[in-house]
Amino acid sequence: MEINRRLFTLGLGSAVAWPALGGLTTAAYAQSPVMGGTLRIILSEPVGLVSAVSSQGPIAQISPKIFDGLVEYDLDMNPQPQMATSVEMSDDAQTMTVVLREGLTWHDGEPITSADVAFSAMEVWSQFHPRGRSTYAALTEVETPDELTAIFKFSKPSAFVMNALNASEAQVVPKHIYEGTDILTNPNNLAPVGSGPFKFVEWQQGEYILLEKNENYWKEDEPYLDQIVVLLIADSASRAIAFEAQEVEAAGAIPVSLADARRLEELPFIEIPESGYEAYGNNNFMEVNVRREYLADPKVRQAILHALDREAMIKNVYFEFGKVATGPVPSTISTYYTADVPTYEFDTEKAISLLEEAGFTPDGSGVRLNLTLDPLPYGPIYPTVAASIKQQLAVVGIEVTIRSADAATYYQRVYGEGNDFDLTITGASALTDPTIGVQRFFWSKNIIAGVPFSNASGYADPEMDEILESAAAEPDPAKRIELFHKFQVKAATDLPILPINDMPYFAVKNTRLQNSEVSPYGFGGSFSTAYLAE
Amino acid sequence: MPSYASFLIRRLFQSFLIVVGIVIINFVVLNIPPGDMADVMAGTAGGGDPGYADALREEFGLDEPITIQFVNYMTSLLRLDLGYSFTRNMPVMQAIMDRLGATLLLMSTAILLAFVLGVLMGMIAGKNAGKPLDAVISVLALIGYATPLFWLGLLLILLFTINLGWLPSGGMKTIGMRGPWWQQWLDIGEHLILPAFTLAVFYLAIFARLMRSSVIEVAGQDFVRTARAKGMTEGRVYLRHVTANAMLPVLTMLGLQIGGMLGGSVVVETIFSWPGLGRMTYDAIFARDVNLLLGVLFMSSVCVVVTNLLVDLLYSWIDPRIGLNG
Amino acid sequence: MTDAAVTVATETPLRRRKRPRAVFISGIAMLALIALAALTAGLFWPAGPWVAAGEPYTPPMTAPGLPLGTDVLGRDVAAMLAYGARVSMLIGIASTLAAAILGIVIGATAGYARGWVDDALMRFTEVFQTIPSFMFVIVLVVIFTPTIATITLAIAVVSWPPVARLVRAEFLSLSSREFVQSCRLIGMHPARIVFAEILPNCFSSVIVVSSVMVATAVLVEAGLSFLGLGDPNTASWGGMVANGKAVIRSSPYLSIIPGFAIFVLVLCINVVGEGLNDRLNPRMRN
Amino acid sequence: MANDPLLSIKRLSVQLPEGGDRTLALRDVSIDVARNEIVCVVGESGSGKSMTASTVMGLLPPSVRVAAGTVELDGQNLLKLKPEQMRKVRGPRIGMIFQEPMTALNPLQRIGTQISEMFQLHSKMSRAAQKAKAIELLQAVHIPDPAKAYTAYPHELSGGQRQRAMIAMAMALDPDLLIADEPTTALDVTTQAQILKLIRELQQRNGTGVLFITHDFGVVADIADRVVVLKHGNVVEQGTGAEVLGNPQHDYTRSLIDAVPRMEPPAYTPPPTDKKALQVKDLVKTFGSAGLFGNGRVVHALRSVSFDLPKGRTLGIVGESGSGKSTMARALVRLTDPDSGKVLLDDLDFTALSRPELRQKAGLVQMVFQDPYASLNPRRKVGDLIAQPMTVHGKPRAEAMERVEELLKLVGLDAKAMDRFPHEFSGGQRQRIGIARALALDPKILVADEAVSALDVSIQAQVLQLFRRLRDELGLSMVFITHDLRVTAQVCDEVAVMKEGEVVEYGPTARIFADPQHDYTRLLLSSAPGHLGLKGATPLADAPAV
Repeated sequence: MEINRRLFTLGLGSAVAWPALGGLTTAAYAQSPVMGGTLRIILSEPVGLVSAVSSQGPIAQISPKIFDGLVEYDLDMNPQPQMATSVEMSDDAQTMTVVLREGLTWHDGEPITSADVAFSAMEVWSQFHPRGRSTYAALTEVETPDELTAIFKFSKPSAFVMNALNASEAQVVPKHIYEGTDILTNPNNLAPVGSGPFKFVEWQQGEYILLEKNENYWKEDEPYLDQIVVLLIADSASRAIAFEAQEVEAAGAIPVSLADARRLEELPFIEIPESGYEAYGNNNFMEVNVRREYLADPKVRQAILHALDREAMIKNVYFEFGKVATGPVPSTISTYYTADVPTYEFDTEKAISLLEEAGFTPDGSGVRLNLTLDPLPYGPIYPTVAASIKQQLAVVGIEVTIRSADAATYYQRVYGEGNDFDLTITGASALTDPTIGVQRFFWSKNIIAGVPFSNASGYADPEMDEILESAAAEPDPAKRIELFHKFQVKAATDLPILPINDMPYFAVKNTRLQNSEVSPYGFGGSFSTAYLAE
Repeated sequence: MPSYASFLIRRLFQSFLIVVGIVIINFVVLNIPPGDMADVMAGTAGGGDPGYADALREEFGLDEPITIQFVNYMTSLLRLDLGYSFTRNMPVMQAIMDRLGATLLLMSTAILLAFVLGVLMGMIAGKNAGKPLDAVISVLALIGYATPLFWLGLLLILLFTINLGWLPSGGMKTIGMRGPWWQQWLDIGEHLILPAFTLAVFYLAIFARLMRSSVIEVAGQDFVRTARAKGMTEGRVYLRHVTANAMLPVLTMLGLQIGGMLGGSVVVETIFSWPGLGRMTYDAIFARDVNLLLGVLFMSSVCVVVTNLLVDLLYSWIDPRIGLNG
Repeated sequence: MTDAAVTVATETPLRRRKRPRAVFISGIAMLALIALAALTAGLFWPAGPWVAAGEPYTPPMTAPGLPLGTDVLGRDVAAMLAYGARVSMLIGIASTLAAAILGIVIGATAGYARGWVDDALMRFTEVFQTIPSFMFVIVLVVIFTPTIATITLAIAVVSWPPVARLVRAEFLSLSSREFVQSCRLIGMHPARIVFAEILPNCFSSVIVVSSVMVATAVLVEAGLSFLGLGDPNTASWGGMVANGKAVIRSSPYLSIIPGFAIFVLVLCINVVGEGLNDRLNPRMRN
Repeated sequence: MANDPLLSIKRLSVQLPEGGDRTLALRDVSIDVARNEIVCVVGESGSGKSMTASTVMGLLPPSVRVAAGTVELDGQNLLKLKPEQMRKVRGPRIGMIFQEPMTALNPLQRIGTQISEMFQLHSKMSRAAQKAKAIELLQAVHIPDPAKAYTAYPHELSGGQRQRAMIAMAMALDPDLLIADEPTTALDVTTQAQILKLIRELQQRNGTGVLFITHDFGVVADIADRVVVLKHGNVVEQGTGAEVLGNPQHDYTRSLIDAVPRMEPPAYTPPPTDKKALQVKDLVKTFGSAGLFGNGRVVHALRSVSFDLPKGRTLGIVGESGSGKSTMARALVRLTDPDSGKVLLDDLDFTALSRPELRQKAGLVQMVFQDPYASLNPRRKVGDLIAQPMTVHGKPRAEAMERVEELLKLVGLDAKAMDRFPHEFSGGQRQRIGIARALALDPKILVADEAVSALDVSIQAQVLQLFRRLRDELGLSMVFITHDLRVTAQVCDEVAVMKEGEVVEYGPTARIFADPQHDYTRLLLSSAPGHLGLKGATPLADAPAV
């Protein structure tokens, strides 16, 4: 995936440095924090605890509590010092100098040095982190002139690296534990020696993971909590009951069924914040395989969108979470989002006339078109959405056959050689920037067999490529925004992807939990400032 | 006794063949469809670049021809090495052992519950065949036999957790609970009641029905008439002469049902968030973690085979006629 | 030499007494009713179950024409139930039929051929009997993607061993029975002996076992659907329970009604199976 | 005979549940048994003799009830006793032994445990005393190595030993009355003789009264002091053994006694021709195999057996269970393939035929089976069953059905039988159907494997008569396999006596009966019940213990 990563919201070609501040601003504190206590959160069982080797969702939620990043981002994506006291990108964006805080130690007492940073970057991020492999693709070496300084050398300008320095994107791991071992199977991945505010204690498979306060954390008084118990409950109904019984305080990333979320919200001690996850700007959409002769005509795709009552779907399937999407850029990414695009209201007659225009007439039993639909096989929502779509498209004479499958089969069908699908209902995070999170679905150069979440629809349009490539290269933020608005209009006109809804990546929380989401990564933050109110 | 030893050796050899057969079947089945674990890992990782999945394939030996993979798997299996689970990030053996205890606890409780209660109910019904008590037990058994496991689980949660609030809805213990060992055990016991009962009901019904008809059949046999001719009370006739004989077919059935019960535990563990093998298996299937799945199916069949062996030994202990002619 | 009259007198009360005929009849009637509902679903709901019939989450008996209410997508629960009966019965019967045929072929071959063929086939049968069946069904269904056909076949694949063992045992006992030996003596061809003489005498036992298998298959299908492994293009009772599970507090009827339907169907199959057992089982008849 | 009977059954009537073949199982039955006396109750199937025993024991099934009469033991009416009082009668005062010692003993408990249970139930003996007493009892019933038998399970003992153990159990508490319900029917003839002797011995030693139920007049002749003849629940005749057997008053009794095959074979007539219908040469058959996966047990069923069957004659093969006679029968018709040796039919090597050839030649040798219930496919009509051999060999159905009519007539059945199913016929009739089927292919040789042993004596006599007639009318050569010497005396020209897979004696029937050469033949002859003739109670022969 050759995403152009030269551009990023910050530090475009210019050096960025900041003085060592005393930590995050305390303005957000509504009251003085309570020290101590045990926080209980719910997670699906992760496959490990180290983000440096995997970007899996549950890991991204827990790992930053055990490991510090070089930096942490504030809600506006401004980097804040964490392990590093300063990060400086050279003007040519090919040299990045990181200076570590003095006196940092690993949880086992070993000192954290620039050698750890160099090892992590060269041997781990650029080798095993799924995104790091491309983010740090241009990294040639990391020099360590002294114990606290690491100098990253890139073979081409890599300013966007400045936006990937937090604990889940570029996690520094202890060299003394990983060096010379098989990194993917190192036991430390399951029982990590970390650097963050909480220390790993134990992991009872299928039951819980226990973290306790790191007494030697560099930030004075932090973390506030004594321990975090991570309950590994897979079943969403059981999770809901745990919330209700106040056996648990919080869980992120849509932890319960939408119906339960709405029900829990009614409880006085539960809140469901829909913001605080800007880095995960999430949307659900239907990709159309435009290689198919019968789906090549944009009229057919428009007809399909007209036939869908997305308001009703949001009401009944999504329990009024999120809102109807107008295009591939979710409205949560307010910088780039525009509502001023062609829209397709629910209108079955219009859908039918569009189908007629495209030459699809009903056969004896009223069927104009037979299509298959592959729901993304994670969680119960996609199949329900698929059922709803099947039901709605039947009204305009499109007979949909839902094909359920396990993940491997799904990826093979949709993204593998031959792209054996008509429609797929899926969802993706737009991440912090359309170039990273959205471009991949529209760019013709990203039609790559065998890569999940690439351009599966087979949509290839020179004009679209031109817009995307210029946006990626455009240094001027205002022009960039303009280009992305143009992109959204084009996407909504050609419709290789049918937008369904923008879906908040919400957490469910007991109101006692305060100050937990302080970064755009929301529940994936370090929680060093989180506390339980009396 | 040499005949006993040879019986045991023969059975062990047969069991070994069966397990090998199961491994082969599973290996073949799991490698038929398109797609592999690397696809899934690349997918969960959110895409990555084209090299990522290939690098994973190379790392895990998935780029080898399937025959080589099979030979590799079988040779390491002979060393009891079940390979590495890439979704759980640990050796398969460790992943299984972490969960096996919970599943065994659930299963053995359910089996014990089903067997003891089932045999007891069957005894009572069989002894009182045709009377109201028999009718009540038979109807209960019929109901238990027809109730879908998952529905029963939901109804029990609805009643005992949601409406009455008497029992926890899931999990194996109250996390973070500190206390003396007996309190911990009590806590586990409390969590165990609903899932074990849910899993047991179907089998309880089977055993009760089988025991009932077995008791009725045995009660009509000649040696029971002999026992009566000795002048013993009906109670003693049933206790000393009918029960053991009637239990033999129930034991056979017990051996046959172990595999089924393991399957049932997938559902029960899902409903009650029981931290056992079942749920892990279910996830492994979706993630196409072939090693883990093969490992789980291997261990489950070993469990079934071992249980069958135990049942056979129990059977031959009760029935002296067995063992001589295998 | 037993005393025939006394045999009649002593054995009748001790043996399992036949269950009341009324229960058997009402079991059949209920099954017929469910079958009728399944068959006529197309007449009452010609558009199928996949249409919005009313406001989602309409409780039962509150809206005209929607006696059982509507589900999450506003579909008519009664229509779903009727169409779901098709799936349950179809899979129950088809998988049992397939399993019975497979079991008969394997069991008959083993039982008639004896020797190493018997040994090999019985080991093969044991392998399938030892694999935890529900787990294996899940694997098969997931791997080959859930459709009515794969679910049916997967259930058949794990259900045949009892039939095979039964048929083998019957073959072993029947082929040493004197009437079969007599057929060999008059020079009858082995194939004819198998098909014309032995097999018909196994059928009643096979039917009795099969009736239980239908019930099990219905339960397995429901369990699969509950785990989200049903055919997503059909309404199925297990799937309805699974969908209802999410809203079990606000709309418990959505999981209670379809669960009860499964229960009733399985109960009826069992009752009828027992009735058949009373009437067909040779051990009971003699 | 004592004046005051030990057991007195007076005008007993027992009612059957609805749906039985008659309303009363017993009608006005009166039987007395004195101390130190053996009373035989004799009758055919359905006569109600077992029901009598059950009534005395108070073990009637719930659906059967006593309609009238009393059963007095030492003047005490057992029918009026409460269950707990009756339990004190069973065991200490009345002991009982049954027909089938294998099923009458609990297969899961050791013999010793089952005997000791008697003491546990009715005495306060210590465990050690119980064991000592039990071993003493086993000794008294002449079980070899009683201490070992004490710890044995029933399946580890032979049939005769099991019945001895059963007797030891019944006699454990020195009961006044012993009820023996067909105690020797399931046993081989030599074992039967020993058991009868044992019962007589114990009865005489303890002065026990014995109610002995049997269908076999030979046994009656050997053991009865007095005889009661039952027919359809009615007593038709009773008196001393000598009176009833020697001078039966009632027609029914007479017909029963007449039906018992005599031990006197007709005088020998040499075969009319030298031609052999069948020659058997050095037939060997071994079952089982040693080795890792065999069960390690080898049975030599046939060890080099040879004999000839002259044309038009009947050869009897007689022996006890395990003698190899059934394997012999199966080898003759090739249901079993012998390991070595030959069966020659004229010049045809029958053992060398391939399966397809064998099917072609199926008409040469046919077999009549033992069990008239199991030898006919229950799903086919009689006509089809008899026609089948012919249609299998290509005869048109219509033609075959004509022949079926003739065959039915030949075996003494009505042509209407064609359209009915086997279960609609009695045992004797079914055996006739089986014979008709065997004759359908006009075989030269008929092998009858225990063809009459499952039938009541009166029926047996008729079927034997049929065999004789067929041999004479059709010129059949027959091999008649049986355990019953009396049967061979009736139908066989020559006899081969088999023991442990070998023919120990072979010759004309008349000669062998008159002058047996081999010890085993002598033993068989002396063990046959009533071998001294049905002339009334006579002391038992001195049968050696096994």
